[in-house]
Amino acid sequence: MEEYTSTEMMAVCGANAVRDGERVFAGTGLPVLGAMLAKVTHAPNAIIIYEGGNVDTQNKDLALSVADSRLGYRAAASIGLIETLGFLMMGGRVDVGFLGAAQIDEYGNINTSYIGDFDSPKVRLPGSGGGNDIASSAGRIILMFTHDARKFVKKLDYLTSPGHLSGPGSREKLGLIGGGPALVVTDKCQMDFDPNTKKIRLKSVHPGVTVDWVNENVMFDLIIPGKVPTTPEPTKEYLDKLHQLDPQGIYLGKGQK
Amino acid sequence: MEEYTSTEMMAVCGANAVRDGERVFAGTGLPVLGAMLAKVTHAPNAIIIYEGGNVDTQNKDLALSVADSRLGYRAAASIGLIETLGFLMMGGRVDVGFLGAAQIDEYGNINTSYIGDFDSPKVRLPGSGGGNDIASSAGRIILMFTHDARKFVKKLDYLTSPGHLSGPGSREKLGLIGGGPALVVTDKCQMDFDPNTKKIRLKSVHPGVTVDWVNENVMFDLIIPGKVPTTPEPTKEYLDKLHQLDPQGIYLGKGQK
Amino acid sequence: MTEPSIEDKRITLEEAAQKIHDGAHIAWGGFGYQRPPEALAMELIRQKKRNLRIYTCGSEHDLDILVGAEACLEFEVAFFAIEALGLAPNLRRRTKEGKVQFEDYSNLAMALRFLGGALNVPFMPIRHMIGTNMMDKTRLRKDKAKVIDCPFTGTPIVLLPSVQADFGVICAQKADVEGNVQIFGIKGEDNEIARGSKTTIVFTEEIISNEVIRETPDLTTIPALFVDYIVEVPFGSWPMQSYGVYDYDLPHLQMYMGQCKTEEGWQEYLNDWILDVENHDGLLKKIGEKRLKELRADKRYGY
Amino acid sequence: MTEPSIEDKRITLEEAAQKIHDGAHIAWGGFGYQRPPEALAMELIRQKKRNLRIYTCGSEHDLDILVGAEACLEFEVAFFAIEALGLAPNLRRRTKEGKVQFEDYSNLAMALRFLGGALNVPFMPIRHMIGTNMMDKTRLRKDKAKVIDCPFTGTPIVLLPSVQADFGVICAQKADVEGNVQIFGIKGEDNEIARGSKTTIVFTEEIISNEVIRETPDLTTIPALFVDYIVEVPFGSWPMQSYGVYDYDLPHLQMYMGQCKTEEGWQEYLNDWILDVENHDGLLKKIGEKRLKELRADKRYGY
Repeated sequence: MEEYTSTEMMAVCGANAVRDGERVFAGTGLPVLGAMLAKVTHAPNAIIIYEGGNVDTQNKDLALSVADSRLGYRAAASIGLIETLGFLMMGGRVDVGFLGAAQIDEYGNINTSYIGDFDSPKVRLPGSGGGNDIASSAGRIILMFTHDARKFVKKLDYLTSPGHLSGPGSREKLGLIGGGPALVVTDKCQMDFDPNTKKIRLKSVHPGVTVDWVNENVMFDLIIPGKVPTTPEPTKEYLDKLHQLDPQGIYLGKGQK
Repeated sequence: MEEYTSTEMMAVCGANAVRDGERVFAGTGLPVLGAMLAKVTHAPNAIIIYEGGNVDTQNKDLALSVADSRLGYRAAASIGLIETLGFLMMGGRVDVGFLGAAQIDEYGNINTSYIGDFDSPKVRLPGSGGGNDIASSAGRIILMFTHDARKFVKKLDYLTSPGHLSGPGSREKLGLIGGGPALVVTDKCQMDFDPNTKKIRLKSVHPGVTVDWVNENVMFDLIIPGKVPTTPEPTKEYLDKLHQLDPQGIYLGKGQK
Repeated sequence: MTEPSIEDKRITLEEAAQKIHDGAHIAWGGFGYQRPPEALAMELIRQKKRNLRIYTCGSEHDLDILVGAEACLEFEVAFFAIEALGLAPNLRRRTKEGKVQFEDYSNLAMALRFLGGALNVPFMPIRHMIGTNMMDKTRLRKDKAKVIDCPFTGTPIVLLPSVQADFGVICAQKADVEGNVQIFGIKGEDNEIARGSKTTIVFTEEIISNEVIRETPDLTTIPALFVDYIVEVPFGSWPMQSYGVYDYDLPHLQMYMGQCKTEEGWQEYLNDWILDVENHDGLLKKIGEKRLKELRADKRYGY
Repeated sequence: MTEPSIEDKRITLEEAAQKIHDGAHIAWGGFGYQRPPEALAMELIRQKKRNLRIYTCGSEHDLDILVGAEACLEFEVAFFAIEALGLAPNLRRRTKEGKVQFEDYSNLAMALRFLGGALNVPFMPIRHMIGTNMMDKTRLRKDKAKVIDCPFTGTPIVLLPSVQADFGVICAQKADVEGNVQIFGIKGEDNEIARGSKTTIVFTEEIISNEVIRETPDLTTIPALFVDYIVEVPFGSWPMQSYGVYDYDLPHLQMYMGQCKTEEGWQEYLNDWILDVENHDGLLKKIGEKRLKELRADKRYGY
């Protein structure tokens, strides 16, 4: 059995959610590590698109920004935002988008804008960036963030990017073309969405994490199936390749493996 | 006194209507000859824009198409239609546009689409092309075409491009940003527009043409001022330079000078 | 790193034309004399296509042969003539016969309709067309354009319905087999057509390697993500021009203008230059190597 | 042929900042770590500008120093953080102090607002933002966005008010003195900003000759027709990056992130790196030739 960190586990879960040949929109950090890992393992023909404008790159170094010059290395094209978030994303040409969240509700709606009251917020978060665009129009959304009960809220302080809004049919009614959130990956578990209610449902717990722990660390009524499997552990191949992608531990952390 | 043809006269009148430093939108044929003549004489800093996408070119050969490769030679940029007719023209960044017309009414509205009834037209003309775009948004419009009574009609068969529509204020009411037609150049005379009524007014007759002839060859009530000057004859300098621009007589005709 | 396989999107000109079914709506690239899909137009005629509808800003000889052969008689278009050479002869005749249906827009209107299609929004705003018969005279569309009062400024503004055609067809100078496309010189409305059509087919004068694309990503005008098929067709815009590759064939065009004034002349041209040549290679043989060489662009000038 | 005089649109960085009056609305170019107008931000601070409003998709260190110095406290923006390095420290503090006002949009929404400005239409349609608090929570604008039923399809669609800012400021790698601009690598929303602003100022790493521009018109991303002023500023985006010219200065950014967590730390940074250096040349001297050389891009990689 390989040793691995919870960060590595998240990256591998993210990678496993990408299928070969898919067009993937990934921001910097764990999402792009996951997408890149998929590309060097089971999904060699996945195409990664960065909203800044580099598409189908073969970057050799990890980027700190979706606009990083590193992503221009051997790109097939270097274009602009209207291209990536407009023609590609709103055009319905992207299969999967990765997003983070500071708060998420039971329908997978997310907040990346403000903590606290809008009129006198405690914290100003980064805002939507391309997040709302991705959440609105990507074929499906994979959410990745570290598990913290305060993030899984009954009511968001601010709704930045649409999940399944108020349930079945509510995205369609507003003309949103994307499929909405399909998977939530944390350092403790994976969650998906019940197809009938569009509410979050526990999918698997990572090794060493109990279903009870997850249930206690979610501030809404989590759908918990009768039998919750344990997330398979990352293989040596995936872990090795992951560290080849981030040899300096920029996102994986240093000295942990 | 120089000898000259009526075609040369038209080109020189067109040239004289361009001021130094102006941004000029010109189609192929006499308009572009006029604009180019202005640039090699009194308006060296005029910038000619071709709707196909070449801007500020230094073409050495005459073009047969607004998209002609000849216009790509030493262009400052080779862009697209959204750029030329959108960002530049509708953006209000063009001073003067040249247009032709198959029919024109007393307000300078023009038809380049159909002769005869719309439902069973006698002739299908080229259509708007960029003409409507230019007529809508250029700072002022210069119209050039050979004089024929059937062109100066009381009622157009089809209104393709807006002149002064139904008179003062009617362009503004529709949100059109361009100033509308300012000058009509034919092989017989020049006409401008009365500032109060926005109706066509005789400005000058070319040498050898009488005011009466013009009045008889216009099918609406032409405004004729008390004293109509004769259009100055083209100078040798302008005629020589004109033929340097069209040495093969593509637009000026062969063997006429 | 696992090597990704390079997807080969190449098909033949014949296959491309076969994909375009009778009744298809086509966004038609090229502008004026520049890079029109002439080889495709001829192959569509050889394959006896019918009831096509073409959306374009302005096209010329390519559309006129489609009208002559009655492959396409419906147009949403801004301009249709052979520019400096005169009115399009087949169009003129078929219009008199009452066979051609036009929905008239301005060039910018058509380009914005393609941009709206590329953005996947149902309409685009424009300040033009208003006040003219293009707003109220319609033939093919119930909803040609609408005027609304801008909800922000109160001033009238025209909304144009976006176009997402069944097929987008454009010609380029260079492309790789994956579909990364480099257009040189003016772009016309081709970038928008390529991004807004349901199926995009690019005809390229030359196939270049994916390596060259990756060395010059700033020259990629259409990334492969938007392109479904690539067709290598040298001289694919003859008798018109392709900037940097070859010039238009003016004597041929002048012959066309003269001969096609009559139906008999057109039928002769149709047989001689389209139906009696087996395919595009046959056409190039008929034109002859000597003539093709003369038409090739001087690299210093681009024509 | 009469030689046209080449118009020289060059001004200095100081002059550029002087043109931007207190209270000006600025469309701010660059995206993420790429080509932000850092040198301008620092000069605006040196000149003690106040009450600016900035429109941009996402910007980072450059905006955070403007917020810290309280030169700009109003933003219509999609993203404000230092991406992988964390939340923007001055923004965080000034927000707690209740000093900063945001109007929140998505990245595409802002880019389309600039596109609408470039097209000179009052609004642009978008399918995004709908269903979220970005539609109903407003601070700076009465009309932030409106939902209408599409008159063609009946489905709801969001209209965004276009932006035509007093000034558009962007950084490029190359430009000639007339204002023909070549941006290499990603474009972000810079092409739209340059075309849609009332006065466009381009900061270029290098001045190239008009001859070079005319030899490579396909690389001209912004023709001079849209550009009012050109400012030559080498390392004008430091401590961020300019593709193909230099990389970001990561140790500096990390120092910034740590030190500016407190007001005292920020005030020290403000004095050390902005106020106590006389001008941009002084800054480059302070950074030092050795360090600048290290940051220069390896031409093979672009960073």
